[in-house]
Amino acid sequence: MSDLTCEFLNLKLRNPIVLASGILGTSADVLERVARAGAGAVTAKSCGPAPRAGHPNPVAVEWDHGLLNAIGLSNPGAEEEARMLVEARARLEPLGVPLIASIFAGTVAEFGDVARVIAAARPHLIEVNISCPNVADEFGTPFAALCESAAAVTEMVKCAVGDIPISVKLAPNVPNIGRIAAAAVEAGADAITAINTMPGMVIDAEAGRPVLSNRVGGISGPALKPIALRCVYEIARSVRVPIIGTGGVTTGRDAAEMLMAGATAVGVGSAVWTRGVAALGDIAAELAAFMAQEGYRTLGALRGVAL
Amino acid sequence: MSDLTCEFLNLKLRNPIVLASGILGTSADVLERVARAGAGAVTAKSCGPAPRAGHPNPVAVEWDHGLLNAIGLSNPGAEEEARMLVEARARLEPLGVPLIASIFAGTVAEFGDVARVIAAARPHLIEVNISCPNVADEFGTPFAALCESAAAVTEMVKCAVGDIPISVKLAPNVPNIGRIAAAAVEAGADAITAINTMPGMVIDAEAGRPVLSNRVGGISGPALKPIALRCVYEIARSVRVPIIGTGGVTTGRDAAEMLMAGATAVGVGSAVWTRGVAALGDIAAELAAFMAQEGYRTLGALRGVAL
Amino acid sequence: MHQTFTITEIRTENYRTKTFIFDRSLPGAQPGQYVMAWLPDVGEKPFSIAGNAPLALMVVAVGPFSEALHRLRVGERVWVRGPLGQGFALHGAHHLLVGGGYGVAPLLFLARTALAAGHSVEVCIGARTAEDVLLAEAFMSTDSTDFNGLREEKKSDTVALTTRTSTDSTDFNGLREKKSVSSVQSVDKLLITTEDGTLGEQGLVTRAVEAAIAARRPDCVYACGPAPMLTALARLCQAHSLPHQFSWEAHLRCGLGICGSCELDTQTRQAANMPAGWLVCKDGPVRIMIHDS
Amino acid sequence: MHQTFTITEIRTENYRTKTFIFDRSLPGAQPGQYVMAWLPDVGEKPFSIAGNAPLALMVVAVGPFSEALHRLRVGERVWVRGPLGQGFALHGAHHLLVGGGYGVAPLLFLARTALAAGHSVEVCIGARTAEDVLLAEAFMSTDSTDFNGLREEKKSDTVALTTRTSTDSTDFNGLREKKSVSSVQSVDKLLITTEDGTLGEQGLVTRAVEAAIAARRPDCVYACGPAPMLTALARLCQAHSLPHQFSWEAHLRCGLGICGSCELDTQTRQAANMPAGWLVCKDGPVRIMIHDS
Ligand SMILES: Cc1cc2nc3c(=O)[nH]c(=O)nc-3n(C[C@H](O)[C@H](O)[C@H](O)COP(=O)(O)OP(=O)(O)OC[C@H]3O[C@@H](n4cnc5c(N)ncnc54)[C@H](O)[C@@H]3O)c2cc1C
Ligand SMILES: Cc1cc2nc3c(=O)[nH]c(=O)nc-3n(C[C@H](O)[C@H](O)[C@H](O)COP(=O)(O)OP(=O)(O)OC[C@H]3O[C@@H](n4cnc5c(N)ncnc54)[C@H](O)[C@@H]3O)c2cc1C
Ligand SMILES: Cc1cc2nc3c(=O)[nH]c(=O)nc-3n(C[C@H](O)[C@H](O)[C@H](O)COP(=O)(O)O)c2cc1C
Ligand SMILES: Cc1cc2nc3c(=O)[nH]c(=O)nc-3n(C[C@H](O)[C@H](O)[C@H](O)COP(=O)(O)O)c2cc1C
Ligand code: FES
Ligand code: FES
Repeated sequence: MSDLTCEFLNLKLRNPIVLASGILGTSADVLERVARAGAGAVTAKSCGPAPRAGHPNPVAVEWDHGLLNAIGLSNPGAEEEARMLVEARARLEPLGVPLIASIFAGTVAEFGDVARVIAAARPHLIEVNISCPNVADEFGTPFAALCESAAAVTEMVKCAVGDIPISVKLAPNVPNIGRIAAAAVEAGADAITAINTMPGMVIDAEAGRPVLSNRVGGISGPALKPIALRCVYEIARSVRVPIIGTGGVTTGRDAAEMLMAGATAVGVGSAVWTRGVAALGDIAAELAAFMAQEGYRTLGALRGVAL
Repeated sequence: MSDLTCEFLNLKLRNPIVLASGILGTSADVLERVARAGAGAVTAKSCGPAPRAGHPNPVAVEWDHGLLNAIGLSNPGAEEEARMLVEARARLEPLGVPLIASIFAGTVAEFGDVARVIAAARPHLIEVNISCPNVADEFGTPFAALCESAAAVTEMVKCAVGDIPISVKLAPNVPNIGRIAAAAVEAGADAITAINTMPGMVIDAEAGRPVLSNRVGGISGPALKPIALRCVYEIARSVRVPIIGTGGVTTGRDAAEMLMAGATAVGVGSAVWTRGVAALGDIAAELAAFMAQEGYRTLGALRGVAL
Repeated sequence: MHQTFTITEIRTENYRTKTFIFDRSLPGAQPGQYVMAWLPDVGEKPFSIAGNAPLALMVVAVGPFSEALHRLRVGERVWVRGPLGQGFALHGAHHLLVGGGYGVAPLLFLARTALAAGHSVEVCIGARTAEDVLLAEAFMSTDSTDFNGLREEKKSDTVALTTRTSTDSTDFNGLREKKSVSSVQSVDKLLITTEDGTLGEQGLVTRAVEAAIAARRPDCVYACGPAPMLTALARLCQAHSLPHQFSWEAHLRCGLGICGSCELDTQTRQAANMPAGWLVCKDGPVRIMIHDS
Repeated sequence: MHQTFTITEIRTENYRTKTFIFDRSLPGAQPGQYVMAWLPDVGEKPFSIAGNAPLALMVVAVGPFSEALHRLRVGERVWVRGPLGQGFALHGAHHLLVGGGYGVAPLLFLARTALAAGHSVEVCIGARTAEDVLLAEAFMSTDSTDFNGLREEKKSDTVALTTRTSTDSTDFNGLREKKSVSSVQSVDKLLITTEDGTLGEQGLVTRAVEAAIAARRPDCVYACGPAPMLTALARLCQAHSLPHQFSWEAHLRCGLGICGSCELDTQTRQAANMPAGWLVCKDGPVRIMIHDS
């Protein structure tokens, strides 16, 4: 049988399948449920400086080839989130499943504030979401769009969190994601998460309207997979830090492709829509079966073979 | 019955369905065939300064939700292309189908050279492909990535083509496509074509390799549609010139959505793969049927209703 | 993606409730499942499927979205995504259905399905006052051209405590063709309680349920209504060791089981002995509690 | 997407030709269709489907890709995309098949299919010299465990002009179960011509075709081979007003009918009276010329 254990920075995951941020990461209860369903690690929903209700309905719609969402970063604010994370960590530790927190903010300084509050809850890793299509700097550009802003946020967060490692989450709608990754790593990122959703729009022809109340939303699920594979591939050729490859992974075979493109761990989000919470454990089992069939003994043997 | 005639700049199209560049636009014979199949206008494959063989096979692969291609801008060079365009225009004129040429180049100056050669063939519109994922400036960035380079190419081409209108073709992998469009329009673009393919990668898990010989390719077809709709929507809110909305249009309903997002004409490429050359005329007929069902008398009534 | 449904008929149920009948069925819909109804430029909200021959939704006007629905006329359209969630699963052949408020909507669909399978059905409806009692006549309808019970106004003088009136139990399994005039079973018993005693017995619906169980033990209890009603019923069913299936409500957003906004509040969850991390939109809205021995 | 096929058997056909038999069938494959065969890090090229019970491809080593295929061993894998393109459509019940070079590959699959339907088949094979004649024995095979004619080496002394040898025409329509020992029809006639006369009659294959038509007029002529052979045959069929279906070759890239690189050269197209803008990869490779009156 193939060995799925995954060394990710200082963490040891029982398998490389990680719950992606924003999918069910809203409470200690659901995080524990996902961990029990077989995830190697779980990421909480991104939290910001203050509570946000998010956008009004419709906030999500499934289309023929994936999902589109504009939840609008609903979250209870960093203080409340930190309490939840403490509870979640206590529940996850007996299961051997690391907890990843996720943060966002509207300015570089705020990123530092949120990071400090969240770091106090001692998650195993902090993901820095600079790529949400619905949050931008004062000039309307997401932080993930430019090397300079990506680096500035990274430096600020790195400085605020002490010894907790950070992973910077990048956006696909940039001309050269490898350069953004390099800027983040140079600024202190311990890892890269790639990718967040791709901005898109679903229009209902009979309504003559975009379906989401926010009009624009983020594409996830199957349609995103080749974009994510390409981004992970470009990042893996540009930096040496581990990558959480995320986007459209629905099966163990998809997970294998993501590892082949250079990822060390694999984020899974939208697959929960089609396969339920069981998706996490099932995808890990399918990955093991694929590895056994193809003669890969360890994740290391698989990682980056397509580079 | 609904009226499909489409005023696009100084051109009058019998319907708004336009063959996208790179799909079958390689000879006067196929261009004529597509026109006879019902296209409102046809675009030739992009040509550059010198002949190019393109990439070795595999150059295209269909995956579950669309296509991925890296043909590599195979073309006979501008001189030879100009001869083909003269022939094509002679064949298309009796059919009342305008001919759109498409050009690319490796430097701003070369764009001017190619534009001059192609303008001599008197196509009805010249599309300026600054967005091919496989061609970049000397610093490795596609011209469509930055406002400055988009504007520089546009100015150069505009200057070279005399009275022939130009449409600048944009790329989806930018943080803010509305700004790039605005820069191109300010530099003289008469229209915008959006979008080119989205860079992606298909990996075969059993092979442990990207399928395309070029590894990275452009995503087109159904998976691209919500990206294209969002880009067209953002461009329509940013500039006042007509847009050829292109990406994932497979049915008349898709075409209606593209018009609703703000396009004046609709590019169709990958649908030829699933529906054959008949796709162009069939999509136009479906669009007419949809408009009749929903009570839209003219394209003008439909255009931009989702903005 | 949403499908467009055209309203063919609007039935006024009471001072703030209308039932909308649409132009066709929703493929695959099961009793207890819901749809997300979208009105462009207004919003999107969950509604239980009240019938599916053709699709019917019963809407109480309580705020902006439901009021916008109430302003629609016959011939106008509603955008619908679904069927979503886990519905009821008939257990046994004698069923007790308990509805509070608009909770009767999925129960009517369930009753029709159970009756079509030749099962016996008793119904308890609870409300604050007489005018809040919904669909009582529909449960008693015996007109098979009116299978979802919503198509025609019925006159009926007493709805308080009725015993079975109908008729031969022809087999209605599977999809039915519209017959010109034939009759279906109505429910065996319909018990109504109001808090102010203006219709049926005075008191909470749990009293009627106690009585119904005492009179004839059902194979399973099915309920939909406000959380306090459900938690009270849960205790009651546990006390009687009765299999039960309750439909829960929470604040729904994605309806796809991914956004995590539809967990039950901890208090309700614990009172009703529900599992932690249970998602109303996808694990539910119906939670099935059957401990087969 | 490509599917992975594992080689189970490799048959050497001549000094530069091998047939690869794979571990299973390719769903939906019709005679005359082709696949794009991909070898990672090497390339992707089109090959006609030579048989599909299970999938078989016959490959002539002429350059880097086909030579890489020839280096593969049993147990190794080939990545296949397809079936692609338009194949042959049986017209009538008496068929004349004409193959040049590796053009015999799709014709073998076609012959097997026609014979299974109880039709009669005559075959003409043309080659430069004896050692370039391919698959002659396979066309004559009467062993049904060997339906694609590729599984076992056969000994046969004369293949030049054979008349029907076999046997009862049991019905082989549809998918067949492997029978332990039973026989199938072989083709009625196999005519071989070589330019140097080292096998069969000396001359070009068109001579044999003329003779075959004179002896018994076929309902339709099917051909695959070099373009000059096909254009000559086209003239011949037009002269005899014979329905015909020829399989053409061009430089294939996408195989999906979108890149536009597989038009026939103008000269060939006009010589064979083919429509302008015709795409080998999708409109073809088979062009069907049947003018029903
Ligand atoms: C599974 C399910 C099935 C339902 N079935 C029906 C039905 O058949 N008929 C019917 O009339 N109503 C039903 N509802 C409730 C219905 O969704 C709300 O009445 C509706 O959302 C009110 O919207 P509004 O804008 O009119 O009022 P609002 O001003 O939004 O709300 C009025 C009240 O409804 C509650 N509410 C608002 N939004 C939601 C939401 N997304 N989910 C749950 N509660 C909410 C609020 O807490 C408030 O108490 C159902 C709810 C759920 C979760
Ligand atoms: C529809 C179709 C069916 C075919 N079926 C068979 C078959 O069953 N068996 C078989 O051996 N060969 C078949 N071929 C030809 C086969 O694709 C070429 O022999 C193969 O591509 C040679 O590749 P190479 O790298 O070995 O040689 P190369 O060095 O690439 O080429 C050798 C010769 O093949 C020609 N050629 C190269 N690439 C192509 C291409 N993509 N399409 C057409 N011709 C090409 C060249 O012009 C040259 O004459 C078929 C071709 C087509 C179009
Ligand atoms: C409903 C939903 C909510 C999301 N919320 C967040 C979020 O809060 N923070 C974040 O970094 N990413 C968020 N994402 C992006 C996912 O983490 C992930 O990057 C993306 O969905 C691609 O993965 P997938 O195709 O497996 O879903 C969200 C995605 C979805 C579908
Ligand atoms: C095989 C192929 C070749 C293409 N070649 C070109 C090209 O030469 N120039 C160009 O501007 N766009 C090219 N494109 C992009 C298309 O014109 C179009 O923008 C894109 O495919 C999205 O539209 P679709 O989803 O309808 O295919 C090509 C696309 C495909 C699939
Ligand atoms: S409403 Fe989103 S998970 Fe239930
Ligand atoms: S090979 Fe691309 S169109 Fe035929």
